Amino acid sequence: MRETQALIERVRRVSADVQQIDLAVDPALMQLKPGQALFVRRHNQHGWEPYLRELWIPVDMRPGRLTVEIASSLDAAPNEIVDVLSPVGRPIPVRPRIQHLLLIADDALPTPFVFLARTLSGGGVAITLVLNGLAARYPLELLSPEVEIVRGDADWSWPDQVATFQWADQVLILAPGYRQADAYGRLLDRVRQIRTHDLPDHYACGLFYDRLACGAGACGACEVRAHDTLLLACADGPAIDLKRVVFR
Amino acid sequence: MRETQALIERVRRVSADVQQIDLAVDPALMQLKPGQALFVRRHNQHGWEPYLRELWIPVDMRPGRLTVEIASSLDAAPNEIVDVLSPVGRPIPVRPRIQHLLLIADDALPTPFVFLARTLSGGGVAITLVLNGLAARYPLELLSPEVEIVRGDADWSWPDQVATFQWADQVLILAPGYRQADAYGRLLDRVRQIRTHDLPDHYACGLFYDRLACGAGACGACEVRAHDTLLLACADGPAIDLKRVVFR
Amino acid sequence: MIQLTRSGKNPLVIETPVMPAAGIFGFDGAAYRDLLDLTKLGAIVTNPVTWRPRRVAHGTRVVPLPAGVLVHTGLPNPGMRRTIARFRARWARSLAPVIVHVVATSPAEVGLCAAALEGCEGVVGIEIGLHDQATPDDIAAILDAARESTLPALARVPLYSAVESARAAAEAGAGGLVVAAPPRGTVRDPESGQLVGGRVYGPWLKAQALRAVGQIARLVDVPVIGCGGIHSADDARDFLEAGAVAVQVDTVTWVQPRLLEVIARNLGGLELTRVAGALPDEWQPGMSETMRLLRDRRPTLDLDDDPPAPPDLPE
Amino acid sequence: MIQLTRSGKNPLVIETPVMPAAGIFGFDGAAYRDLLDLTKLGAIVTNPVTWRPRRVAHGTRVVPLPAGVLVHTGLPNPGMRRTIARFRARWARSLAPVIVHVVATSPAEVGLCAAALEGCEGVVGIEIGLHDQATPDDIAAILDAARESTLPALARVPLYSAVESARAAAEAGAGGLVVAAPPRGTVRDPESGQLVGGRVYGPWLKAQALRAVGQIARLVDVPVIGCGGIHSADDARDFLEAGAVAVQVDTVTWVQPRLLEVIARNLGGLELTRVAGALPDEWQPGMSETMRLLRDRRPTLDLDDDPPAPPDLPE
Ligand SMILES: Cc1cc2nc3c(=O)[nH]c(=O)nc-3n(C[C@H](O)[C@H](O)[C@H](O)COP(=O)(O)OP(=O)(O)OC[C@H]3O[C@@H](n4cnc5c(N)ncnc54)[C@H](O)[C@@H]3O)c2cc1C
Ligand SMILES: Cc1cc2nc3c(=O)[nH]c(=O)nc-3n(C[C@H](O)[C@H](O)[C@H](O)COP(=O)(O)OP(=O)(O)OC[C@H]3O[C@@H](n4cnc5c(N)ncnc54)[C@H](O)[C@@H]3O)c2cc1C
Ligand SMILES: Cc1cc2nc3c(=O)[nH]c(=O)nc-3n(C[C@H](O)[C@H](O)[C@H](O)COP(=O)(O)O)c2cc1C
Ligand SMILES: Cc1cc2nc3c(=O)[nH]c(=O)nc-3n(C[C@H](O)[C@H](O)[C@H](O)COP(=O)(O)O)c2cc1C
Ligand code: FES
Ligand code: FES
Repeated sequence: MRETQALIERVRRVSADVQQIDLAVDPALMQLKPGQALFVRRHNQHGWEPYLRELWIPVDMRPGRLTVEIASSLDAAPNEIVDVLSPVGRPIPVRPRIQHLLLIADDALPTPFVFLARTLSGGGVAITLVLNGLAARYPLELLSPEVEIVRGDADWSWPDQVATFQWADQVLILAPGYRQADAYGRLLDRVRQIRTHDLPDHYACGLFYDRLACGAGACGACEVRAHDTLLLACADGPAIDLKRVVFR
Repeated sequence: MRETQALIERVRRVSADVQQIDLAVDPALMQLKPGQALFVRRHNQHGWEPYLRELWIPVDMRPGRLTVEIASSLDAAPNEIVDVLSPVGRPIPVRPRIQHLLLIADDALPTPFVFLARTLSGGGVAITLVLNGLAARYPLELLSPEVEIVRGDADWSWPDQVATFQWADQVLILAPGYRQADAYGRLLDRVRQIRTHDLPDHYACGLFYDRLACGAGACGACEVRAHDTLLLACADGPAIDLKRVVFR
Repeated sequence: MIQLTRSGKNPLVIETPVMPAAGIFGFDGAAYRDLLDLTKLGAIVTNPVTWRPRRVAHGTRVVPLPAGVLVHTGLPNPGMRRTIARFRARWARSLAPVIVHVVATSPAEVGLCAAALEGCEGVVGIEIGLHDQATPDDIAAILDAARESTLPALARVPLYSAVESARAAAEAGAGGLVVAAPPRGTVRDPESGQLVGGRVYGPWLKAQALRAVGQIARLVDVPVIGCGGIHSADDARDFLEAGAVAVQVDTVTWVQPRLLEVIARNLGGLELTRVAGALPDEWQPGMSETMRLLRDRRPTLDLDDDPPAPPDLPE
Repeated sequence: MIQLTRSGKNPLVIETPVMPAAGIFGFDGAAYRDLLDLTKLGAIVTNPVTWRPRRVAHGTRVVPLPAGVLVHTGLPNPGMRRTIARFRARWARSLAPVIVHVVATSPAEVGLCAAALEGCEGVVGIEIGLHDQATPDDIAAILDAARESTLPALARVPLYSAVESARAAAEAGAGGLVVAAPPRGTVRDPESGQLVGGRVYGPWLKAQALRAVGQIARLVDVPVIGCGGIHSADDARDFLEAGAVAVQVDTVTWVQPRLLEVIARNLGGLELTRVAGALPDEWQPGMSETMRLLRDRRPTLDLDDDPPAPPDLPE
């Protein structure tokens, strides 16, 4: 993890919920991979409020600039210089020779999938994104046009669900913090029903975003209870193989 | 004391230390007299930092606008709406039929004298302002041109000092909070040496500015130790007759 | 109706569970008469009063903190006899019932203060400010002395020893408890450059005070008034959820006087929204949230007449 | 050289009076390796370790506060034996001396932890985290158990009972004291809507901790490390003026990691200014103030080799 500065070049309000920020960044940040995020503090903060850093999630990268997507409630203005710790987290582990990727945004805005989808759909991977609840409020024009959108119900059903799972070479799921155990446990059950014999590594991953204290793997506050070893959302996530996770 | 809103119309940096702010205010505020101030809180403050309200001291009043002078370190931007409690304090008690007023700014910027001088010099009162220490950094062009400026030394001497005191019908002194007891006690001693018999009410007043908590006369934190009764800088000041004050 | 002291021959009952904390509001609320509607308050708690007159503390009295303030006044007051002489008529006409805060300097002086307040019209109770170092024996002696008057007595406990002091005060017969007086701190005064002491206040204090209220409400069988860092109606509701029957609002009254009224209106059952056609002067940002928040929290709020069982709070 | 524990056969001596607080920096400082220069720190204090492994707490662990944060981790750690197995080699190569924080779960477990740490290269001391409810007898038993190792032992006392716990720890033979562990609080978690508990941190905590340090430094004859709310080199200097020999920096390390280094450089005697030609990477806003501030405060700083007599601080 390194400390750099970034300059806010442009701020675009893209929906009631989110805004996109174009950042001029240190060249080192152009190495970021989908899944990795920035841990940001403003320079012009009044005193110590807010106190903790904010997690800014990249959605696009072009030469010389990085675009992140953050809640529209946060203040951000062009020409502001921000202080960045990065990278937070590891690249999302995409399975080798993947052809069909299933993404599920369960009542959470699919921001963390956007950069991944953009990267992979260029490489010919077929991507299906299931949206339900809050996720359906996301402005779909911000996603790569190649992504197939499926609208799910609140009760976690959508057309051809079993087929979707059978076709998928990998499944990634995102739910808000307080629903993760429930949603991710449910996904793992479904996957186990469908693929009874083999469950290769990283076949079903959950994205774990917790409120981060240090963001650096030091404090242990973001630990994800796992069978084998100590896993930290900030240092080992956001994508964690659900086979490793202890539910309840 | 009432709560109103004011709009910042113009911000002028007038020296390294101070800026002047033109405010569009509620008509009720046009009744303010020299000595009375505003107790201000920003609307756009982030959370609770800074916490306490700021004291903004008027320096000029024209139809529909009030000009205040505040430290240049404070943020202020045009079009901002601020929340105002006012008035803090009482009008400076000017003695009846006054002809010659002596003002002393002892190592403090003379902001609290500016509005008074402007008001009285229009009415034909001759005003002498003694400046020493920090006070000498004040941009004199902001004072009424009729005010006679005398530069004092750090050891509290200036040309014709005795004569200045003998001519004066009233003396007002301003020093920073932590030096008030010292400076105001010394002034009272000088005055008593020169006018041994009569010391009419309000002949020698100190301006008491303390860090205010409530600003409303409720908490007692700004009490000025007095011989006779309880005096509060916020409710009974800023000008307090030095005869009433207990020094040490 | 909110009962602030135990049931018995003379319980202290108010209509709205919100009042200013001692030291915030002056001796009679006159300073805030034009800034908020005093009739909306459950009570007015006076500045601390001692038997003998006290002048303001020497030296620094107010120092800004990150999101807060250190205050050290030295408890200036004209002494109980002169306080009564000066404010008796105003208390009789007060727009809200008056609770007089008596500093627990000694049992004898508390007894004198209590006796002197007997029969003052408008005064409905005494709040006794316990000293930081008060032992259970001190507390028993002080509360015993307060029986010099028939006025119901609340004991205000210091934060750091809140649980032990509250237990001692409840056993010694306190009618009710105020939890908690703020902690002391040492800060550098930027003006004099010296380290100075005093009590520290700010919104972050709420976490410490709320924990003490939760612990004490589970422990004692005496009504508890929550106090410390309340800066919104939501903050105040958190104290009720933790087991308090009412709250005291402290330094935010200085920063935004109207917030005291907003909190009192909210907790007093006035659920006003702009949409519902409230008078503009009755509307404040945040007010319209009241109903939604109450609805969201229904599962944890006991809306029966019985005092809610204090929930099992995390520590 | 700064002596963190009493003189005797095995005092703990470090070069710079600044270190991270337990729980802030991980078990070996690796998380901050690329964010600050670890060689500038007086020591690295590890995350809390228990004899038995502990998982992270269930439920909410981090809640933002006004100018601060509530943290409740549940002290996750792999247990002392696995901690040693995993970090022993790194401690031996550590860029700063290592002090291992041992949670005072029971005297027996503290004894096992102390014994296990004996002979770990790079480990120069043990810091014992006393429990909030520890009585003087508990403290004596725990410090006695820590003698299972010859490593010097620091006792970390909780804020609310800091004075009594420090007195008990000093009498029970603690080599040094860390004043203080932060207080607990209860806050509403905005995500779950529930009231949750944990320890509270932020710059406002400094006032409370600094007062405790001032009281304890006057009371005991044992070196004191100040801890709580330090967010600048000036904050740290205030603790030294109040009688501490060194400081621990807590949550600001998460917010602005470089500040830990800035504070260590300042208090370590590196009085760098841009003007004086410091390397740009050694310069931070505020650094150039060092010399001026030291000069301003000269009258109250004792610059002799003798430890300064703790000044008479206001309370
Ligand atoms: C027993 C005792 C004897 C003292 N003797 C003297 C003396 O002889 N001479 C002298 O100059 N000073 C004396 N003091 C010192 C005096 O404590 C301090 O000057 C003063 O206590 C500090 O002021 P404070 O605002 O911090 O009040 P505190 O000491 O903090 O308050 C004492 C009690 O009053 C209540 N209280 C105080 N302020 C507030 C407030 N703002 N809001 C609500 N409640 C409040 C609290 O309930 C508290 O328990 C004495 C104090 C005590 C307690
Ligand atoms: C004696 C005891 C027995 C317990 N038994 C169990 C049990 O059986 N099962 C269970 O799940 N939980 C148990 N707990 C609960 C456990 O206290 C809480 O989950 C945990 O203490 C709360 O975590 P915390 O981060 O607030 O640490 P605390 O309880 O606050 O910390 C305990 C000590 O560790 C040190 N410490 C902790 N966090 C930090 C930090 N961030 N920085 C520096 N020092 C720190 C402090 O010195 C402190 O004195 C026990 C706790 C204690 C003290
Ligand atoms: C989640 C949890 C939190 C605890 N927190 C504390 C604590 O803060 N302080 C303490 O002294 N004991 C704490 N304990 C310990 C319990 O009070 C009790 O001593 C311990 O659980 C052993 O008893 P038991 O296993 O029979 O419940 C905690 C226990 C648990 C399970
Ligand atoms: C300025 C001042 C502050 C005091 N603060 C406290 C205090 O906070 N707590 C306390 O118990 N006593 C306090 N006291 C009381 C003293 O500890 C002592 O009991 C009191 O002064 C009576 O003794 P003396 O007059 O002989 O000094 C204070 C006294 C003074 C003069
Ligand atoms: S947030 Fe501290 S370890 Fe992940
Ligand atoms: S500032 Fe509160 S009485 Fe003057």
